[in-house]
Amino acid sequence: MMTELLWLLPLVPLAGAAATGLLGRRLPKRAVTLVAVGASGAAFVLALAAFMELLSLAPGDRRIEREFFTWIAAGDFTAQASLLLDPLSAVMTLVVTGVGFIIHIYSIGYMRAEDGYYRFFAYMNLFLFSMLLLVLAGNFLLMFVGWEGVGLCSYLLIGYDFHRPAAADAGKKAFVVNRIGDVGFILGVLLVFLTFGDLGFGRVFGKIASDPSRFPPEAGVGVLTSIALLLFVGATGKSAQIPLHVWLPDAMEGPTPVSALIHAATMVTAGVYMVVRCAPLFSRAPVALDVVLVVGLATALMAATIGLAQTDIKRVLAYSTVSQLGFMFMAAGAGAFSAGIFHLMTHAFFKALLFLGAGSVIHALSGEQDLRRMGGLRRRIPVTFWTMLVAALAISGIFPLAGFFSKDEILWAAWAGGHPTVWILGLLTAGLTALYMFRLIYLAFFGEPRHAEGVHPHESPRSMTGPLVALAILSAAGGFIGLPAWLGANRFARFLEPSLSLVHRGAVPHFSHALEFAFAALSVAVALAGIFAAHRIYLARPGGAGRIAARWGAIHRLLRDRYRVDEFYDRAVVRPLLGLSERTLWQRVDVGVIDRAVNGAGASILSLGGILRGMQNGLIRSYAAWILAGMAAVLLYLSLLRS
Amino acid sequence: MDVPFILSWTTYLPAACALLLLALPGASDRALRRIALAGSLAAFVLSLHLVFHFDPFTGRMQFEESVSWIRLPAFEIRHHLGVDGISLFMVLLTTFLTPLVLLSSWRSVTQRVRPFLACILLLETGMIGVFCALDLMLFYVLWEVVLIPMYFLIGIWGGERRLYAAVKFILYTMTGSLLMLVGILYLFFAAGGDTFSLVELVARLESGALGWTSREELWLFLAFGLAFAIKVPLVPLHTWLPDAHVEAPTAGSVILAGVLLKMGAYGLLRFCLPLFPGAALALAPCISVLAVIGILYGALVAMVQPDLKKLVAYSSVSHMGLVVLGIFTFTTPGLEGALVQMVGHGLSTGALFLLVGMLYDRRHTRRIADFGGVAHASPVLAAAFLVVTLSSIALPGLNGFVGEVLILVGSFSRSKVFGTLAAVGMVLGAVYMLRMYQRVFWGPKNPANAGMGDIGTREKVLLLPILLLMLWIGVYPPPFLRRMDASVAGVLRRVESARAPGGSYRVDFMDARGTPGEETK
Amino acid sequence: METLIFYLFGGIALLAAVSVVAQKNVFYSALSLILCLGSVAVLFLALEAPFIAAVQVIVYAGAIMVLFLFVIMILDPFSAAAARDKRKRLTCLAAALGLVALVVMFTLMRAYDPAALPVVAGGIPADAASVSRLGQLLFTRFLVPFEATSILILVAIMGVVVLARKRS
Amino acid sequence: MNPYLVLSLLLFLVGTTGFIVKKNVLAMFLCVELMLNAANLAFVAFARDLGQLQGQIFVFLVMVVAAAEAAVGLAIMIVLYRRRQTLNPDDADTMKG
Amino acid sequence: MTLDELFLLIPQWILLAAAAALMLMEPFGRPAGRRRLGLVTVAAVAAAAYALQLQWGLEPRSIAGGMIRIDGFSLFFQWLFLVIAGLSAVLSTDFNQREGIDRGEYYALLLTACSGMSLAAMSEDLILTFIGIEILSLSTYILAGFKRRDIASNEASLKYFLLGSFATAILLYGIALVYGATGSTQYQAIRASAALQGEIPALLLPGLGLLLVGVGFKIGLVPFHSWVPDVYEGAPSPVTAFMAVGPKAAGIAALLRILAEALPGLAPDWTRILWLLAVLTMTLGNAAALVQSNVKRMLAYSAIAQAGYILVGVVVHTREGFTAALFYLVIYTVMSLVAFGVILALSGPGDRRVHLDDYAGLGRRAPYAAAAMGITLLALAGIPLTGGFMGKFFLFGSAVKAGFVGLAVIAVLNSVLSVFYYFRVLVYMYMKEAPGGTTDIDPVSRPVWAILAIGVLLILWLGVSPDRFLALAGYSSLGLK
Repeated sequence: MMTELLWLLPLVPLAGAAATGLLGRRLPKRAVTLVAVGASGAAFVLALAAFMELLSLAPGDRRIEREFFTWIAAGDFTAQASLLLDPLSAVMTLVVTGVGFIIHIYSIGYMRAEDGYYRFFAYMNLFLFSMLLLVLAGNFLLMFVGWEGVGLCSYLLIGYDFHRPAAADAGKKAFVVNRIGDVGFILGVLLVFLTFGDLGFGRVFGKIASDPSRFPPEAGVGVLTSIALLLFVGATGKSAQIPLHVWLPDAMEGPTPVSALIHAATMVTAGVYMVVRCAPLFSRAPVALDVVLVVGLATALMAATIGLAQTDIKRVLAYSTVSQLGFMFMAAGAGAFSAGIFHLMTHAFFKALLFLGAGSVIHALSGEQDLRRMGGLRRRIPVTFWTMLVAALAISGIFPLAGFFSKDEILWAAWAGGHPTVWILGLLTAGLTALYMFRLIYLAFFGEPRHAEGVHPHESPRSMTGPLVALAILSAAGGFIGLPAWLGANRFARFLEPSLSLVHRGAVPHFSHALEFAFAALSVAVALAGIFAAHRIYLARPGGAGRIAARWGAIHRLLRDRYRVDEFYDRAVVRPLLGLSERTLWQRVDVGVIDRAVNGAGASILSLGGILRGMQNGLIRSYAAWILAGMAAVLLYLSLLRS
Repeated sequence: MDVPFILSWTTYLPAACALLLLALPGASDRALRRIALAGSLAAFVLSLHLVFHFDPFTGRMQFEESVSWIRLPAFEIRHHLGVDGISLFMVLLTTFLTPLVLLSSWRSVTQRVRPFLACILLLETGMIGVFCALDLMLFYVLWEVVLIPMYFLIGIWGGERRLYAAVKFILYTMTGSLLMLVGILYLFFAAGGDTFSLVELVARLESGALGWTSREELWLFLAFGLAFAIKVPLVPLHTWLPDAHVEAPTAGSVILAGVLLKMGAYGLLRFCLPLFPGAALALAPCISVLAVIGILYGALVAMVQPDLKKLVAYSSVSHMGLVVLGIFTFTTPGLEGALVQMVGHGLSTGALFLLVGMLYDRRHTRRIADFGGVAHASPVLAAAFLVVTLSSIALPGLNGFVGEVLILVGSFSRSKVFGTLAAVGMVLGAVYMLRMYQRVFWGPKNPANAGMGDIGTREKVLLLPILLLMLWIGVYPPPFLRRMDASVAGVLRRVESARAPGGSYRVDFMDARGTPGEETK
Repeated sequence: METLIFYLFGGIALLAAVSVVAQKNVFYSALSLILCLGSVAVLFLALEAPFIAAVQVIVYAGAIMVLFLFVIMILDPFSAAAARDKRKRLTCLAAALGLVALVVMFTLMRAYDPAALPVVAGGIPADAASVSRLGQLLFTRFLVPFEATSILILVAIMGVVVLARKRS
Repeated sequence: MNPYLVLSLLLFLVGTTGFIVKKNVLAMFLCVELMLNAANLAFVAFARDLGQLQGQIFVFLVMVVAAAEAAVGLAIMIVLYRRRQTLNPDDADTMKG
Repeated sequence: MTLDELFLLIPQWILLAAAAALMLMEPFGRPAGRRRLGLVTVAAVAAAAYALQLQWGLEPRSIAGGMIRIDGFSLFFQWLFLVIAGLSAVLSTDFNQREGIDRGEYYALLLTACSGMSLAAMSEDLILTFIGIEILSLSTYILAGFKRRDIASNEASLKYFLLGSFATAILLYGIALVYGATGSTQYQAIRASAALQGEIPALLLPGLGLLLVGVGFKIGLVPFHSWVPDVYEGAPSPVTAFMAVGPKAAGIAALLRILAEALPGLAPDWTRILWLLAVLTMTLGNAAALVQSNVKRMLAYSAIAQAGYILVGVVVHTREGFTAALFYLVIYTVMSLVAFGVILALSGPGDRRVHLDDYAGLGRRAPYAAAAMGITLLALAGIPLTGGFMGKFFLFGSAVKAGFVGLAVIAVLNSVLSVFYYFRVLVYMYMKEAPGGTTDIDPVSRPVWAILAIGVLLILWLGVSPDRFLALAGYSSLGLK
C-alpha cells in the first residue's frame, strides 16, 4: 500500500512548505505550526509505514522502484522522475523524518518569538522535501535535484537572519562552496551517463556488476575511478570534508534547530549517503576509495584538533560534526559502508541532541554562545544538562551508548581492512573527541557561573525539553540495533544488505571475536582518557587551559584560527579571482581592448573625416589641383598599371 | 481547426495595433496603453493556437503560408512563413513577454507614451517575423526592422549615456547584418539565383542539386555567423550588450535580453547549421572555445559589476555562451538544451530586468552599493527576485537547470574539457548572483528603503506567469522537449550528412578526447 | 612650307600660352591669349580649315576676348599683382601634376597613327567647297546640336540678365 | 605622331596647370579658354588627318559654347567683384570643411 | 530631320517654349502673374510628361542623323528629369517668395536645365552629350548664384562655374581624343571603329580617362567631388535639392551611355578605374559626412557617397547592374528631394537654420516634418522596408552576382558608416531636447507638404513593393547595348 503512495512522502512536506510559505504571512502562528509540524509528522508516519512495509517483504524483494513520469528526455538522454525505496533509503528516510519531526517540535518553542516564524517553517518543510527527494531518488539526476535543493534550504536557513551580515555571508558561502562540490557531482553524473547511457541507480550498478570484464574491480585508475572521484567531490562539498569544509562552521550563524537538523543530522550526511548509495561503483574503484579514506581521516583529525580550541559552543559542535563526518567517510573508504550508515544514524541522534541542548543553553543564557561566559549551569537547567551529558558520552564512544557501537565498528573496519595507520589516527581522534566534548561539558555546566550580570538561566519550555529527552533515549539505546558480531548479530548491517548486494568485496581476513573485543575496550579506554584529561585541564585545575595555550602558543593560535584555511582561500582564490575579473578582464580586456578597438575604429574613421575636412579648404585652386591629381592618377593607371 | 494565415495574423497584429495607436490622435495615454496591451494579448492568444495545433511528430514546417512578395522575371521573394519545433517556442516567448513588458512600463514610462507603445509593438512584429520567416530576404528584412524600434527605445527612453549605447548597438549589429546580406546574396546566386526560400535551398542541398566549395561554404558561414554571433553575443563581440542593457529602459532591456539575443542563436540553428553544415563542423571547435570563454568571461566580469543591469547583462553573455556551446555540440541534448536555455534565459533574465526595473522605479538607482536590506521593506519582491535568481543559476526544479544540464550532457559527450569548463560556469553563476542578491536584499534595515513599499497587484500579475512558467519548465519539461525533437533531428541530420565518409570535413579535434570504450553516438 | 608655318606659329602660340600663365597682370594675360588664339587661327588655316580660322579670329579673338578685356578694365585691372596666395605649394604641385600628365599622355598618345583608322561609317569627307558644305551640314545633320547651342545662348542671356543687372 | 597634336597637348596642359597657378579668377578662366582652344586645335588636326569635315563643325559648336560660358562666367565674376571687391579666388573660401 | 522625329522631341520643345515664355513673363508679365510662375512651370512639365507618355512602347530608334536615340533609357531619364524639375519648381515657390528671388528666369533655367539633362541622356553623340551637359551646367551655375545678394550663393556659383568649366574643358579634350582615335563621335560608330581596329587605339585610353574625369566631376565622384559640399551649401536650398539629383542623374545617364554603348571594348579598364572611384567615393564621402554639423553640408557629402553606391551598378556593367543603378537613381531622387524638402521647409528666413542644433527636439516641435525626415534618413541609410534598402539590395545583388563580392562588402561596410551620421540627425530630432528660446517652425505650404507626403509614401512603397519600378528600370536598361 505504502509503496504505491511513495510519492506522498516527499510531497507532504512540499505541500506544507508551499502552504506555509505562500500563505503563512497571513495565517496565525498556530496554523503555521499545525501545518508545518503536521506535515513533518505525517512524513514521519509515512516513512514509518514504508519502512514497516519494507520489513514485511522478503529481504531479496526489499527494493521498490517507482517511475512516475519522464522528467527530461532529449535524444538518448532520459531522466525519469523515479523514487527508490530500499533498506538504505528507508533507514535514511526514517532518520530524516524522525529527527526532522523532533526538531520541528523543538522549533515551536525555540522560534516562538521570531517574526519570520512562517518563513522558518516553510524553509524547514522545503528542506524535508529536498532531503527526502535526495534520499529516495531513483537516479543520479533526481538525486542531484534533492542535492541542490538541500543546499538551497541550507542557504535560506543560514541566512534566515538576513539582516545580520554574518548570517548573510555564511549563507552565501555555504551555497557557493556547495556549488563547487555540486559541479563535481554533476560532472560525475554526466560521466555516468556517458559511460552507461543511463542514470538509474539500479541499471547503472547492474551494468557495473554484470560486466566485470569492462569494469574490472581491481583495476587501477579507470573511468569508474573518475566517476567516483567526481562524485566524491560533491560529497566533500555537501559533507564538509577537506578541502570544502570551510562553510560548515560558518553555517552556525543559522538558528540552532537548523544547525541540529541540517548541519548535523541530515543534510551534511548526504555525502556519506551518496557514497554508500554508489557503493557498487566505489567498491570497484580502489584508488577512489583510498582517497575517500584519507580525506575522511584527515578531516576527522583536523576538525577534532580545531574543536579543542574553539570557544563558541556551536562552533565546537560544528567541528565535531565535521570530524564525525570524517569518521563516516573513513568507514566508506575502508569498505565498511554499512558501518558508515550506522554511524550516520547514531550521529544524527546524539549530534542533533547536542545542538538542541546547546540551543537550550543559549536560550537559557539569552543568546550567549561563548563557552568562556558559561559555567555552573548544571543545576539551573538540569534536563538540558543530563541529556547533553548522555550525548557527550555517546559521541565519546562510551559503552553502551550509541556512539560506541558505531564508532568502534568503523575503527575495527579500518584495522580489519588493513589500514593500521588509519586505525591509530582514528583512535587518537576518538580520544580528542572525548577531550573536546567534555571540555564543552565542563566549561558549560560545571565550575563557577561566568555569565554576564542580569542573565538568569532558566530551563527551556516543554516543547524543547521533550525533544531533548527523546533524542537522549535514542542516543542511549540507538546503538543496539547494530550490535557488533562479538555481542550478537549486527542486525543493522543485515538489514542494509540488500542495498549493498552489488558491492564488490575483496577477501576479508578473519579475526577472532576476542581481538575485536580487545580493540573495543581499547577505544573505550582512550575515550575515558580523553574525558579524564578534560577533567584535569578544565575542571580540576582552574587556569590549566590557559597555561597549556601559553606554552603551545603557536599551535594554539593555529587551532584557534582553524589552520587559517579561510584566509588561505581568500588570498589564493577569492582575491586573485576578483582582481582578475575586475582589473584584467573587465577594465583591461573589455574596456581597454575590445571597447577601445571598437571606439578606436570609430575614432579613426572620424579622424579620416577630419583629415578630409582639412582638405576641403574652400580654395578653388586646390580643388582644381585635386581634379588634376585625379586625372593624372587615372591616366597613370591607364598607361602604367594597366593589365 | 485550421485558421488560414495564422502566422501572418500573429505577426502583423501588433504592427496593425501600432498603426492604430498612431492613428488615434486624441486618445489618452491610458487608453493607448490598454489598446496596446489588448493587441499584444491578442497576439499571444493567436500564438497559443500554434501550440495546441502543433504536430510534434514532424520535422517539417507547419502552418506554412507563402505568397509572392516581390516578383521579378528572374526570381521572386516570397512572403513565406512557417514554424517548426525550433521556432515555435521563440514565437511564444515573444508573444508571452511583450504583454508583460507593456504592463511593466505602465507607470514607469510617462513621456511620449504613444511612440513608446508603437515601438514595442513594432518590435514584436519584427521579432515574431524573424522567427517565422522562411524566405532569406524576408528574414533579413525583418531582422533589420527589429533594430530600429530598439534603437529608439534605447535612444529616447534610455538612461544618461543612452545615445552612446544606442549608436553602439546599431553600429555593432548593422555591421554584422549587412555582411550577412552580402552572404545571402552570394548564397542566392550560388544556388542558381531563383529562390530565397530556405526550405527549397535546404532541399537542394540535401538532394545534391546544390553545392559549393568548402572555401565558399566557410565564408558564407562566417558572413551569416558574424551577424548571429554579434547578436548572441559571442565574446569578443559582446561589448555593445552591457551598454545597451544599462541604458535601455526596463522594457527595452527585457525585450533585448529576453528575445533579441535569442535571434542570434536562433539564426545559427535555423540557417548556419542546415545551410553550411560542413563549415559548422569545421568551425565548431573555434566557436566552442569562444563560447566557453564567453561562459567564464561573462561570469567573471559579472562578478565585479557595480551596476545591477550591467551584472545581468554580463550574466547574459555567460548564459548565451552556454547556448552557443550547446548548439555546436551537434547532439540532440545539446541542441534541445540550447533551445530550452534560450526560452529559460528569456524568462529568467527578462524577469530579472523587470525586477531591477521595479527596484529602479522605487529607488532611482541601479548601483548595488546603494541598496541593502531591501528584503525588510519588500519581502515579496525579495522572494520573487530570489526565485528568479535561482532560476538564473540553474537550480534544479526551475527552468535554468533543464537547459543547462542538457547542454552539459551534449558538450560533455563531445569534449570533457569544454563540458567541465562550462560546468565551472555554474559555480561562478552562483557566486555573482548570490553576491548581488545578498548585497541588495539582505543586510540590516536601510533607512533609504523606507519609502519603497512592496510590489503591487500589477507587478504581481506581471511576475506570476513568468514564475509559473519557470517552475513548469523546471519540473515538467517534456511538453517543450517533445515538440522540439523532430525539428532538432532534422537539423542534426543535415549536420551529420556533412560528416559522412568522403565528406570534405573531418572534425577530430573534439572527438579525440574520449577514452576508449565510451564512444557515443 | 607648312612645317615652317607650324613651327613659327605653333611656337608663338605656345609661348603666348605660357605667357598667359606667367603674366602677373591679368590684362597682359588676356592679351597673350589673344595672341595665342590668333596663332592657332593661322594653324587652322594650315590645317585646311579656313572657315574655322575666320571664326576664330572674328568671334573668338575678336568678340569674346574683347568682352574679357572690357570686363577686366571695368573691374580691377591691377589687383592681380597684389593678390595674396594662400597656398604657395599649389604652384609647384600643379607644375608637377602637369608634368606627370604630360609624360603620361605623351606615352599613351605616341602610338597615334591616323592611317591605321578604318573608314568609319558616317564620316563626312572634306572637299574643296568645304565652307558651303559646312553650312549645309550645320543645318541638316548637325541641326540638333546647332539648335542646342541656341538654347545655350538663351541660358547665357538669362544668366547675364539675372546676375549682372542692377539691384532691383 | 602628329605635331599639331603635340602642340595641342602642350597647350592643354599649360592651361590646366595655369588654372591652378593663377590667382585671379579672370586669369583662371583665361586658362580654361586656353584648354578649349587646345581641344579645338586637336579637333581640327584630327579632322585633317581623317579627311573629315565634322571635326570643324565640332570646333564651331565649341566656340559657341565658349562664348556662352564666357558670358555667364563674366557675369558671375562681376557679381563677385561687386560684393567683395576682389578677384582673388582664394578669397572665396567662406565655405569649407 | 523628319516631322516624325520632331514629334519625338516635342517634350523638349514644350520645355523650351515654356522657358522662353517664363523669361518673357518677367519683363512683360504683371506682378500678379508672378505667383503663377511655379504653376506655369509645373504645367509645362505636365504637358511635356503627357507628350512623353505618348512615346511609350515605341520601337527604339535613332533620330536626327544618329545624334539622338529614342528608347526606354531615354524615356526613363526624361521622365526622371521632368519629375525632378517639376518637384524642384514646387519646392522653390515658397522659398523664392520668402527669399525675394521669385523671378521668371529661375523657372526658365530649371526648364532649360531639364532640357539639357534630357539631351545628355538621349544623345548618342559625344558632341551633343557635351552640349547637353553644358546647357545643364550653365543653368545650374546661374541657379546656384541666384541669390545675388548672398555671399555664399555667389561664392557657390563662382566655385561651381570655375571648376565646372575646368572640368568641361577636360571633358572636351577627352572627346577630341576619342574622336581622333575612332574618327567619330557617334557612339555606335566609336564602338564599331574600336572593334574594327583590333587592338585599342592609342588615343582611346587617354580619351577614356579624360571623359571619366569630366563626367565624374558632374556626378561628384571622389576626387572630382570637391565642389559638391561648398556649392550645395551655398546654393539656395531648392537649387541644392535640384543639383543633388538632376546633374548627378544626368551624369550617370551620360556615363552609362558612353561606357556601355560607345566603349564596351574598354570595359576591363573602366571597370577597374570606376571600381576604385566607387570605393573612394563611398568611403571618403561617408567619412567626411561623419564630421559635419551643417545638415545641408552633411547631405552634400551623403550625396557624394550615394553616387558611389550608384556607381557600383556601372562597375558591374551587367543588365542587373544597370537596372539596379537606374532603380536606385529613382529612389535616390525621391529620398534626396524629400530630405532637402524638409531642410528648406525648416530653414527659415535667409536659409540659415541648417545646423544640427536647429534640429534638436524637432520630433516634438514639428512631428510630421521630423517623421518625413526620419523615414528618409532611414531610407538613405538603407534600412529595410524603405526604398533605400531595396535599391541597395539590387545594387549589391548585381555586384555579388557579377563576382564583385569585395565591392559589395566595401559598399555594405560603408552603409554601416553612413548609419552613424544619418542616425545622428535622428538623435537630434528625437533624443535631444530643443534648447530654450528656439523659434517656432514656419508654416509649410500645402504643395510642399504634398510633395513630402508623396515622397515618403513613395519611399515606403518602393521599400515594400518595388516590382513595378524595377521592371521599368529593367525595361529602360534594355536601351543600353
